[in-house]
Amino acid sequence: MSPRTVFIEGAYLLASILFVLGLRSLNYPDKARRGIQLAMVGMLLAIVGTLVHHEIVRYDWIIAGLVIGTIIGYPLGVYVPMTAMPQRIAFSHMFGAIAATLVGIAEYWRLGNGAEVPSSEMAALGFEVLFGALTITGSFMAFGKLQEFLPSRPVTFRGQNYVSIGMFVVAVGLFVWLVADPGNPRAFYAMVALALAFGVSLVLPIGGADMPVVISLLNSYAGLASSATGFAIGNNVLIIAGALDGASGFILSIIMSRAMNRSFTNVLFGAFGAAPQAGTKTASGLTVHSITPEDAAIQLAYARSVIVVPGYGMAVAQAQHQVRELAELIEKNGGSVLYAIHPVAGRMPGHMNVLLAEADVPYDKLKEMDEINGEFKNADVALVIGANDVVNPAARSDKGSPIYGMPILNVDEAKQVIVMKRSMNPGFAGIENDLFYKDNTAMLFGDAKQSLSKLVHEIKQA
Amino acid sequence: MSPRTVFIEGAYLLASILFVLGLRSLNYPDKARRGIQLAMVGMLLAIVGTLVHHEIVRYDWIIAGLVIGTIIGYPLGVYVPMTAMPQRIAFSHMFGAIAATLVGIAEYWRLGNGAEVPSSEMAALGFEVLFGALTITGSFMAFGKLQEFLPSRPVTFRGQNYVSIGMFVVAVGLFVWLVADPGNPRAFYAMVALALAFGVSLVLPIGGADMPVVISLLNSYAGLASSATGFAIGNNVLIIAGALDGASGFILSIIMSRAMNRSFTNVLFGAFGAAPQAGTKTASGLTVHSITPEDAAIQLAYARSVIVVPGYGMAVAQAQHQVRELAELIEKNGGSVLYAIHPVAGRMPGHMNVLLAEADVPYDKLKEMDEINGEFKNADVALVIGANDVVNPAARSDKGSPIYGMPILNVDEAKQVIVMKRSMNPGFAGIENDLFYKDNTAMLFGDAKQSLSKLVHEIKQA
Amino acid sequence: MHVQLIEMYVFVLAGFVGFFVITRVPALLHTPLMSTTNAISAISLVGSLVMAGADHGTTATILGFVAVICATTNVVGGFIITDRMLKMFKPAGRPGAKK
Amino acid sequence: MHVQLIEMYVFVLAGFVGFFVITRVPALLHTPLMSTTNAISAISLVGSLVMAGADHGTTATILGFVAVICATTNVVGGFIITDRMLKMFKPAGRPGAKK
Ligand SMILES: NC(=O)c1ccc[n+]([C@@H]2O[C@H](COP(=O)([O-])OP(=O)(O)OC[C@H]3O[C@@H](n4cnc5c(N)ncnc54)[C@H](OP(=O)(O)O)[C@@H]3O)[C@@H](O)[C@H]2O)c1
Ligand SMILES: NC(=O)c1ccc[n+]([C@@H]2O[C@H](COP(=O)([O-])OP(=O)(O)OC[C@H]3O[C@@H](n4cnc5c(N)ncnc54)[C@H](OP(=O)(O)O)[C@@H]3O)[C@@H](O)[C@H]2O)c1
Repeated sequence: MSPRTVFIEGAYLLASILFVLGLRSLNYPDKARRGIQLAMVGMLLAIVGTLVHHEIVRYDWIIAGLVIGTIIGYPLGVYVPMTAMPQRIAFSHMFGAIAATLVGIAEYWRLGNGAEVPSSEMAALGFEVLFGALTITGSFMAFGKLQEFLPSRPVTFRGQNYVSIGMFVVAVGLFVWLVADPGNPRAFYAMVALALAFGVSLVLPIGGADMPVVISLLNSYAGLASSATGFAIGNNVLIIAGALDGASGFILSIIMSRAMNRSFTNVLFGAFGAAPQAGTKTASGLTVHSITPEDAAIQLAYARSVIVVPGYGMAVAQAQHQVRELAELIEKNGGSVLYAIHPVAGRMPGHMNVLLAEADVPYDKLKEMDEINGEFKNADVALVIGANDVVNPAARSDKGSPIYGMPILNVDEAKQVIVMKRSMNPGFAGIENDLFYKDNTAMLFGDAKQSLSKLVHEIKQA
Repeated sequence: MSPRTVFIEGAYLLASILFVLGLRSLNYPDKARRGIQLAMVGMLLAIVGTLVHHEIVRYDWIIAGLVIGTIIGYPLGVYVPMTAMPQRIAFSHMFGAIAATLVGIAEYWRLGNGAEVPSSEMAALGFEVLFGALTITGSFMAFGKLQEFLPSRPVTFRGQNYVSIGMFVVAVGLFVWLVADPGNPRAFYAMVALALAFGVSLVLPIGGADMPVVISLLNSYAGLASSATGFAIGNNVLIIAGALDGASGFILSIIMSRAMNRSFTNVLFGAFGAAPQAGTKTASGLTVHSITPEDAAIQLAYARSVIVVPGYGMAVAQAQHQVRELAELIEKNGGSVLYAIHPVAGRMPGHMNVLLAEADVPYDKLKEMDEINGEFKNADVALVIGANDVVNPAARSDKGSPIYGMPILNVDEAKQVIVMKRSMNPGFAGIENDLFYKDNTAMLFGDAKQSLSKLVHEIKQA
Repeated sequence: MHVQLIEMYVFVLAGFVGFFVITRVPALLHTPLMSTTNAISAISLVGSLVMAGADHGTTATILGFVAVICATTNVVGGFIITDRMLKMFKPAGRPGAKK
Repeated sequence: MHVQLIEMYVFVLAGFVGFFVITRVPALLHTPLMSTTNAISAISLVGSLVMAGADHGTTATILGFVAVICATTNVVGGFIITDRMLKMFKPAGRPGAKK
């Protein structure tokens, strides 16, 4: 074994270890940053190891590519606001998938357009371009729907499922054929084209709000594409990194689907089908108590114990900084403030945590559902800021509700509930919320950011 | 790839997966048994897969070996009492290490007595026989000390450390030489002999009570020997199973040494050195309150909340069944009984749990230290059954004590402490225990089994 | 061939590692987790670099070049944004001095 | 040679898996854990079987034969005793009907 091989393989092995350690450190909030730095070092090692590879004869294109990539990547890292994380992630899945797919195509092409590809390698290459291509278009669609330059509502037409399944079956058929007889470029490129089309048709009928599950699933597919690349070119670090990604995306989509009360198969097979239909059980005859910012401010100023329940509305209003400001005021008055974070509050796993962390809320105050649910009954005020489905008591009691069975935050046990939203419109699941009609609930209508600013202003005055 | 290869490799891969799943299920008491059955299936698969190996030409020796092994193994599984687990485990490490070492020697021998062994394989083979041979004799010594046909006290002589280190250095030197030039049978067999001798000298100076740490460490070495075998013969299931064992032994010895307040390096380098020296701080002038079984029975009969603290003495007296009987009586009288299990109570990790489970105590009542330590202050009676070091308050307060800093069970916070032991003799660490002189402590002298029987008898009478 | 078989073990074991590690990431850090795996998945850069620098003809070079750009974008962007996010997570002890 | 390199990955990853799995075994089950790993480590049986059955000369066969005996002893004894132990662990719900 030449010293060069030893160096390369040592670098790859170390990179793999560092990736594992990096992810592992994400188990502990206080070690997470150090861990990501380990993963960065791993990536650097893998790159440096590759650069001395014996097949590499010229560096001009490589350097150009690295420079251009850095120029594009830097702003994507530094300037993208936290509220745009979902589309940001969809966007970069697309980039990752493009890289994997192009490498697959180039590999196929260079081996005599398939003529010199052995069957075993063809299987790996086939997986690579299949997963890669469908992730490219799937991620692009998800990105478009989240960024809203594509219609975010589910786009459906008659027989759509048959078209999708048909494309999938044909693509798999071509794949099998290619493994048996790799030297068939037409079949190969047709397979790539079909996979691209399949990615579009997979995401088209899914609503924008369902995109986070789709994105996680695509993350998992992108990981599998990387693993397949590793098998094709015989590189373990690719296999390992791909498997880690695959596991991560898969687990996150399961967590999300569970917390959203959607079936596992529903997610596995591409979160097919439309968003849950509204089981509109109108709460006619009930009255809503609305409250003025002044009155709400008085309640908050005298509360001993407040639990803040943020939801998607806080993200829309970008109100996280005002939330922290309000909390500090309450604490200055001698009250205690905790935050109850539902696992699928917002539109992305961990969405609320990132926003509140951005506003300098210490993470020990961000409590997970199981930890805080017992505390509501001792709370003077539960302050619901743009959350809706995650506090809907129908999940506990109404068997007919589409969210029945989903674990929710027990805000209704608090002595007083104050809900901030702009209207009586439903949230993501499209259903009525009985919480808003309860006696101990008061609605503070208006944009969350503005309402919070008013509250802060009022309390400061007092 | 021939169908046979596919079958063999498939069986090995599946076996590896089943081993992981089997160990994983040990994370959950209610799934553990199912998990072990998975591991068994994995083992069966690996054996069946191997039996169709193309190199195998005759089955007579194989069948004979399997039959004899089963005949020996069956009684070792069925009849060995739970109290003899430590020596039982030491004994089978020896067997495992013999198997690995003999395979290594046979492999070396068949390849022209080393002449045809490539350097890379020699490295693996060398590791295999080094770790294997030292584990054989080390485990045998540990077995002998625990079974007490060898002196269980530390056997030391002047310059012992130098002899041990010398042997180790020479063995490693031979190993390096062999990797450079494998065709050197004399060096090979000398290395095996040295490793055997090193195993003896490693364990000789260690006291019988320290053996559990030694056994875990040898478990880890045996695992590494298996992994090395896997490298030598190119078999992944060996590598994986070996790595799992290696990790397990390593982690358990760390847990033990931490809970015993011994340094990590102390363990890593073979738990060298003698057992901790007695820092005898005689508690002269203090008086001990002893109590009669009758009085103790009355206290227990009226106690609302009792915490049982078992220790090595319970294992010696084999009193676990009487403990359960007593607990049931107390519960019938309306009291509650919990068990506080210190991580190193007894002489083996999980020792107390196995004994109490054998006596049909449900495992939800066996509480780990961190879980129960806060409960002692609410307990009416803490019943210490043959435990000593794990309840010694010197660990909290006496900086000079050899066990200072070791986490202990806070029995002294209970309203009344009853301690059962035969005398004022110290426990494993050889030090005085101030607990026995406290005002709220009463000593119930005598063999634990007999004392418990008397207590049961008295309470039944009442 | 045999090599691909061993790589199967690597894949399976890495999957297990991923499973055991990821299931223990608290919900608090799920967003950084997503962006980290995003950055790590840009490991396909390794394959792209070889394509772009090897002597496999212009088509392969160009495809490799584009792949290098895409993958690098993810490496750089992904790690920066993750670090930016994690920097924001602070325990109660030392809240940011921001006004 | 290259194969041994990939096997290094297998070893490292299996070590990680072992670490992550074992650290989560509760103290309650540490003794069964010890006897399980004891049984699993008898996997060297796989190597022993080939030695005992292959045509590598009498010495190798005899050594292999002894190795098969030792390893089989561990497999059989180890799994039986572990199962015996785990059978004893019962939750409060259904305590054994033993007298
Ligand atoms: N977190 C994830 O990973 C994830 C992924 C996919 C889907 N989901 C789903 O998303 C939902 C999350 O529940 P959630 O309770 O956080 O949100 P939600 O149920 O979607 O409700 C958000 C509420 O915020 C209000 N709102 C919007 N903009 C606002 C503004 N500027 N100021 C004040 N209020 C505003 C809206 O009411 P108005 O219009 O009346 O203001 C709306 O009712 C769940 O159904 C979950 O299943 C989550
Ligand atoms: N668990 C492990 O993995 C492990 C491994 C290695 C070392 N250790 C060490 O072992 C010790 C365990 O602590 P421990 O508190 O369980 O035990 P201990 O400190 O060794 O004390 C045991 C006590 O039981 C009494 N005893 C012995 N036979 C008895 C009988 N038949 N009836 C009644 N009492 C009897 C003895 O006193 P009398 O002689 O007066 O009766 C002795 O003081 C710790 O120091 C730990 O570090 C544990």
